[in-house]
Amino acid sequence: MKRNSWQEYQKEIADDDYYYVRSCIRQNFFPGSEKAFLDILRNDVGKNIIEEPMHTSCTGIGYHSDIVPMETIMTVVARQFALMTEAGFENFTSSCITSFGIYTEMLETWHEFPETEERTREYLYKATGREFNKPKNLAHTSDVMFKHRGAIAAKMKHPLVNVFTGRPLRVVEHIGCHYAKIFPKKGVGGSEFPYVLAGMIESWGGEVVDYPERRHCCGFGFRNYLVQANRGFSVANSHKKLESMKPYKPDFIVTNCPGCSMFLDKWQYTIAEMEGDTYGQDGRGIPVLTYEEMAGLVLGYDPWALGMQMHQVDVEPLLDKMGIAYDPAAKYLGPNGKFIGQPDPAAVNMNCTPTPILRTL
Amino acid sequence: MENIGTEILHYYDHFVVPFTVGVIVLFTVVIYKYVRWFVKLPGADKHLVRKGLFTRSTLGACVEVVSESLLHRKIFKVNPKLGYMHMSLAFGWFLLIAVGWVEASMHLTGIVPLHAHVFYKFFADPNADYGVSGQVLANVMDLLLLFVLSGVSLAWFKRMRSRAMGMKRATKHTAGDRIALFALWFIFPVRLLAESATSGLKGMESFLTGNIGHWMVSVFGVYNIEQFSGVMWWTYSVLLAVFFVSMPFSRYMHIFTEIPLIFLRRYRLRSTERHKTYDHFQIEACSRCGICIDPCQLQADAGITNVQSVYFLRDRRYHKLSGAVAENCFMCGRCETKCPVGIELNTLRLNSRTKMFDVPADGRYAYVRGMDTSKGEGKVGFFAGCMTLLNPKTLRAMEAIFKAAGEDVWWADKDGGVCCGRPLKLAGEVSAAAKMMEFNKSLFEKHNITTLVTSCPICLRVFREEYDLKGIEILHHSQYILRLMEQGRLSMEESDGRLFTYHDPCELGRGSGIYDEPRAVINAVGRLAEVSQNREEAFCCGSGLANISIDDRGQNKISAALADRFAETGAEEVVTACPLCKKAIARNTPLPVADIAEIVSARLGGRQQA
Amino acid sequence: MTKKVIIIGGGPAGMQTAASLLDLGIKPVIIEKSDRIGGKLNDWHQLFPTFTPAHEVLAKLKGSMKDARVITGTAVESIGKDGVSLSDGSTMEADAVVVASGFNLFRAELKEELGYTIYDNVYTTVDIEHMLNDGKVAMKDGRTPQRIAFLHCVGSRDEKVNQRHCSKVCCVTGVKQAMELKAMFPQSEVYNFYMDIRMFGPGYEEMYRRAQEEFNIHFVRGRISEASETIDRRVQIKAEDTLIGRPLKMTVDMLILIVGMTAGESNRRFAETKGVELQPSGFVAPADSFTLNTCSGVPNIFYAGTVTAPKNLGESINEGVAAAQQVARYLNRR
Amino acid sequence: MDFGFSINRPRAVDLDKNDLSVSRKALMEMPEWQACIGCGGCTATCTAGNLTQFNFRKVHTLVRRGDYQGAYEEMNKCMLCGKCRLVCPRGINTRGVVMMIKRLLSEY
Repeated sequence: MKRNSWQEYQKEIADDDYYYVRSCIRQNFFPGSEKAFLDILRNDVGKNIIEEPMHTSCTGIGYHSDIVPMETIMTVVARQFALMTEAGFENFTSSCITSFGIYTEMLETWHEFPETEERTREYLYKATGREFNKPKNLAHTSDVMFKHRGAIAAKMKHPLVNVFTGRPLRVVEHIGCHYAKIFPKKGVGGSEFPYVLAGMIESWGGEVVDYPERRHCCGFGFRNYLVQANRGFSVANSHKKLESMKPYKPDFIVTNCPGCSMFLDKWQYTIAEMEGDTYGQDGRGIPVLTYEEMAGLVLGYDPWALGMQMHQVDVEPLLDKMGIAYDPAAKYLGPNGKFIGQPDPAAVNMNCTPTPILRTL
Repeated sequence: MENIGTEILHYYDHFVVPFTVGVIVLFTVVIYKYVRWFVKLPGADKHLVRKGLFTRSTLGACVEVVSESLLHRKIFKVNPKLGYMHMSLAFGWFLLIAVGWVEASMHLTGIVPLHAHVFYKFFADPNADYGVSGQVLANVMDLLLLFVLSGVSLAWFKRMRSRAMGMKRATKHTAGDRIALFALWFIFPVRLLAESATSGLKGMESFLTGNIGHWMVSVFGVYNIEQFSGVMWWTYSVLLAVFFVSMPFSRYMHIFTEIPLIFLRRYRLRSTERHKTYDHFQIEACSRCGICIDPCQLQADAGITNVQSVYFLRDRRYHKLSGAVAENCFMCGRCETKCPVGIELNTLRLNSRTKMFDVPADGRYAYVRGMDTSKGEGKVGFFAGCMTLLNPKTLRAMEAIFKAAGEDVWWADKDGGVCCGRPLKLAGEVSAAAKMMEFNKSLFEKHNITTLVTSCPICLRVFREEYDLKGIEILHHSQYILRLMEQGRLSMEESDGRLFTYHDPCELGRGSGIYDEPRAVINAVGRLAEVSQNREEAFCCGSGLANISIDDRGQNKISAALADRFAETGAEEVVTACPLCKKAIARNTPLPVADIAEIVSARLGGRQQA
Repeated sequence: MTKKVIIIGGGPAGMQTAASLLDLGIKPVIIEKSDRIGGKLNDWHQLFPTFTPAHEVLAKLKGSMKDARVITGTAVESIGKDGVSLSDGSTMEADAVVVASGFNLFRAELKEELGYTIYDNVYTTVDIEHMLNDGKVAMKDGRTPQRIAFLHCVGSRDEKVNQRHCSKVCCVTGVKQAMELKAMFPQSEVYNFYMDIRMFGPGYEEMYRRAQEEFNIHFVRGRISEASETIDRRVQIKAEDTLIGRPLKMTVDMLILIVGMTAGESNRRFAETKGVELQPSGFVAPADSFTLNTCSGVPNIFYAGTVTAPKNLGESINEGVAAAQQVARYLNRR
Repeated sequence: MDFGFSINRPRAVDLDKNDLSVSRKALMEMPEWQACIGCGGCTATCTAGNLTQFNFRKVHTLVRRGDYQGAYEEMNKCMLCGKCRLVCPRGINTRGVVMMIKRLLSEY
């Protein structure tokens, strides 16, 4: 892979003191990931990061679904920045790719059309009495993780290496469209050869799979999924990607976008049910990880503490390959030890026999 | 019985066996074929035969059989040398058989078997004196043999140098044809040698075989000639057998098949767009003389040499017809007018295409149902046709003519209509064509027109031949314009004496027999200088719709070959009466090219009308 | 009195200028920055539309200017009123200067999405000329290509890489190479993806037609917008077949980018001289584009060849003749 | 299980998956067909196209790309009138193309 061109697309990422904003949907889909991010940054990398409880949704999904007007979203974004300013921070980092795209878009709009920024300041002040400074540095949380990939590598417990063969794990990286396709210069490596996840994978011992449909959208696309009649189009996109990566026999997929993690994982179930097509080793699916989960596993976090039981595709084969010890009996037990429910076996993970004790619970 | 046996054996020698077997095979096969074809004819055709049997048609057929099958009058007309060759072979051989029969019947005694007639010289009694009649008959037979031999030598010569026979190209033949041809070439020379040898040995007198025989004996001696004569009679019999056996399977089947064909044709049987067994009579009546090759412009101008009618019929007869051969023909009809046997070449080509390409057309063209884009209320309908729509000058000219004549016109397809159906039909899709025809017919009927004028000869032909438009007169626009002129409805400027030349469109001329009306119109507005080959012999423009497979280069070559012919006339302008011809000619001719309507509209008196 | 004329650039235009000046009794000096004369003609294999070997034309040019003085390995840094300053720090006086510094080839790497220098089997037309000269066209791993795609207008008519102009000769180059490769690999399938086919020269359109009809080369109207490498190191490409209004995708063994002409990199330096003006495309602007194509705004600076615009070889050579005439006229008048 | 939707088929003409054998055969028989420059003259003058959605240029281009679905039915809309051939600047035997598509693709 002669892709050195990513080096032409570098972005500045703050080194410390981050103001952190969450994603709306990830907290449901992958509840362990955001906590893992904060833990890793604070405990493993030793950085200062604040999570302000007053922050809200950026309303990006509403915006992209044509129900939130431009002025409204600009004001909401301005309010987030006001909270950051009030907290005394200058570096803004967002957990969600859609939000990251929104923040970038609003800042660019304010830059190109200063009158819109003036108006936003006025709206915000009239509505909340707040004022704001624009962040000095805006980064997606995957950028931050990328920035500290070396520090994480230094503490690595389970490199991305197959313990049975000693060879690097083959990893498909998938970047959310709004990370760099809207503003290629705002992403590490640009939109053609994004390096943000690839950099982590390579630093932690894995091998990036470059497959033909690498740049293709996962198919979420807001209205494409939100309207049931359009979902056939949505799933077709994931189907195309999975078909394209199939011959490379990837060990897992890692993404930096809430929607992509969700759809590349859950659509594998749908595709298996609809067409009987299954992917991955022995047809047990290709596990889809968030980069926080990937970092967590590398650093030796407990997979169930990372929330990996919430995946549609079982992650156990991957854990085995990485030589990570886990307690099968604890998979569907919450932190308080209570059974959290368990999905029925499905075509996509049929070969993964459910734990018999838990079935009886 | 024993008597008869002895008598037959009296005229027996082993060498007659091949001949006898050959004759039996020949007649068995020929009769089997004819009976089968006749039995399978459609009832309507059989009815025609019954109806015609005892009429003058039969008499006419008999006359035609003599003039065509024996004398080959038509070939004579096309090419005298070739005619003589065919006549000497066919008529000469016939006379040899007939006179030989008389000779044998007169001179041989008892029951004379067939072979004894044929090999008369061998079985003749050398000691018997047949008097003057015998002398005369022997010399007549020699004369006839000489007559046939002259034809044979011409045939040899033709093979070697076909141009010398007035033919640019001779037919390429099949293996079966070559065997039969080989046999035919040698039958008569061998007969000459066999009869001469026998005459020499038996001392029989006659000017040809007698003299040659005496000379042979005197030079080579009795013993050698005896040996030689045995070999020659065997060879002669074997050659006859080979020829007879190969005959029904080769082109020589035409010798017999032309006879029933002449009768059936006299009884008004015709081939149609769909195959029937009558086609076999036509196909097997083809002698592969190759007269159809020279008139074919595909051969002469475009270098396409495997599609001409002779090859088409050959391929079809032996079930080897490919789509490519069936499709590659303009159906211009130039070969058909020249065919000495009068085979319906276009119709046979068409029904081959039908067999290959026609599929049920149910549900096709549903989109035309209920459509009506016509304009106007008149009783005279004008159907421009698809191609005329690409010739707006013609369309404008017709408009001006209608206006000048004060004609109230119903415009069937001024803004585009439905195709007449003939292009589909020419491609073999007759079921689909029927859909188009059905649509247009009902459109004409709905608007109650009494006259239908079209400026496209392709449409004209299908309207006339297939539409069955009762109560509607169908005219080509050249006919219609002439009628307006004759009725004095067009006030024209004085003829300015401009010199025009005229191109006969195939579909209008050979296709519909309209030659004079366009000429009359041209003469009314100027002067006409004819091209060297016109009317029935006119060339095709190379754009004909019937040819589905020719490429543009081929079309262009054919069109280019015409250009000089127009220039040679010294004319200032080329006139034609078909939108396709007009475009094809204009492509290569530096002279202006106009539709007949244009030259008329340009000279309408009192230009205010135009 | 001997007049001194400097020709900047020893490519075809410069060589012809020298030859024509020699004919007019003027001995010119060619300053060539590379170590040999001939310019890019050295790299080409056969010339469209006649498939004439490039070396034949080069030999003719060389023969006609062999009496000219040639300085190689030296670049002209700037052009002054009375001469030029050279890369070795020296200056050289002249009565007239002919700028025949030519063009640069578009750097296909800039169209990153097409994967040149990233994927194994993405090439430029220049690479193919080299391969043809070496006598072996093959995939990276030496295999014979079964499916080849050419992409027209790479670095031409493309706002995204600031190349708004048409490079003019790439269409015919792409078609020529398609024919050469098809002739070399008759079993292969060759596709040309184009936005327009601009066959402006004599015999070009006829050659294009032969490519379609006789060589069965598939022409697809639509630009390849994305290329990716497959597991077996082939290239998957995506375009729209705009004539059917549907996206089209296929995997090819070789993707060949038909690269265009960009303004020579020295143009910017030369334009520091007053009277030498650049067009928006970066090519040098002639004094007027009808009657003074080889003249600049400075009386003793002249242009020849692709320094002013993309041109084909014949046009460049003709401009050499024209520039020499203008030089002689200028020198005689003085 | 009924999801209320199914996976959309890709709209892309996929030259890796399309069966190009028929198109190859056709182009071998009629090389001039490849000379089409997509001017659309045929479609503009088309008698059938005047009355329906039939687009000869588009259908025959699809066939060249190995996309045969529905081509036979579309070509059956043609009336074979031959106007298209008269206007084709590249001299393609368009009627021949129609006939060939019908002959080769009747089972698609």
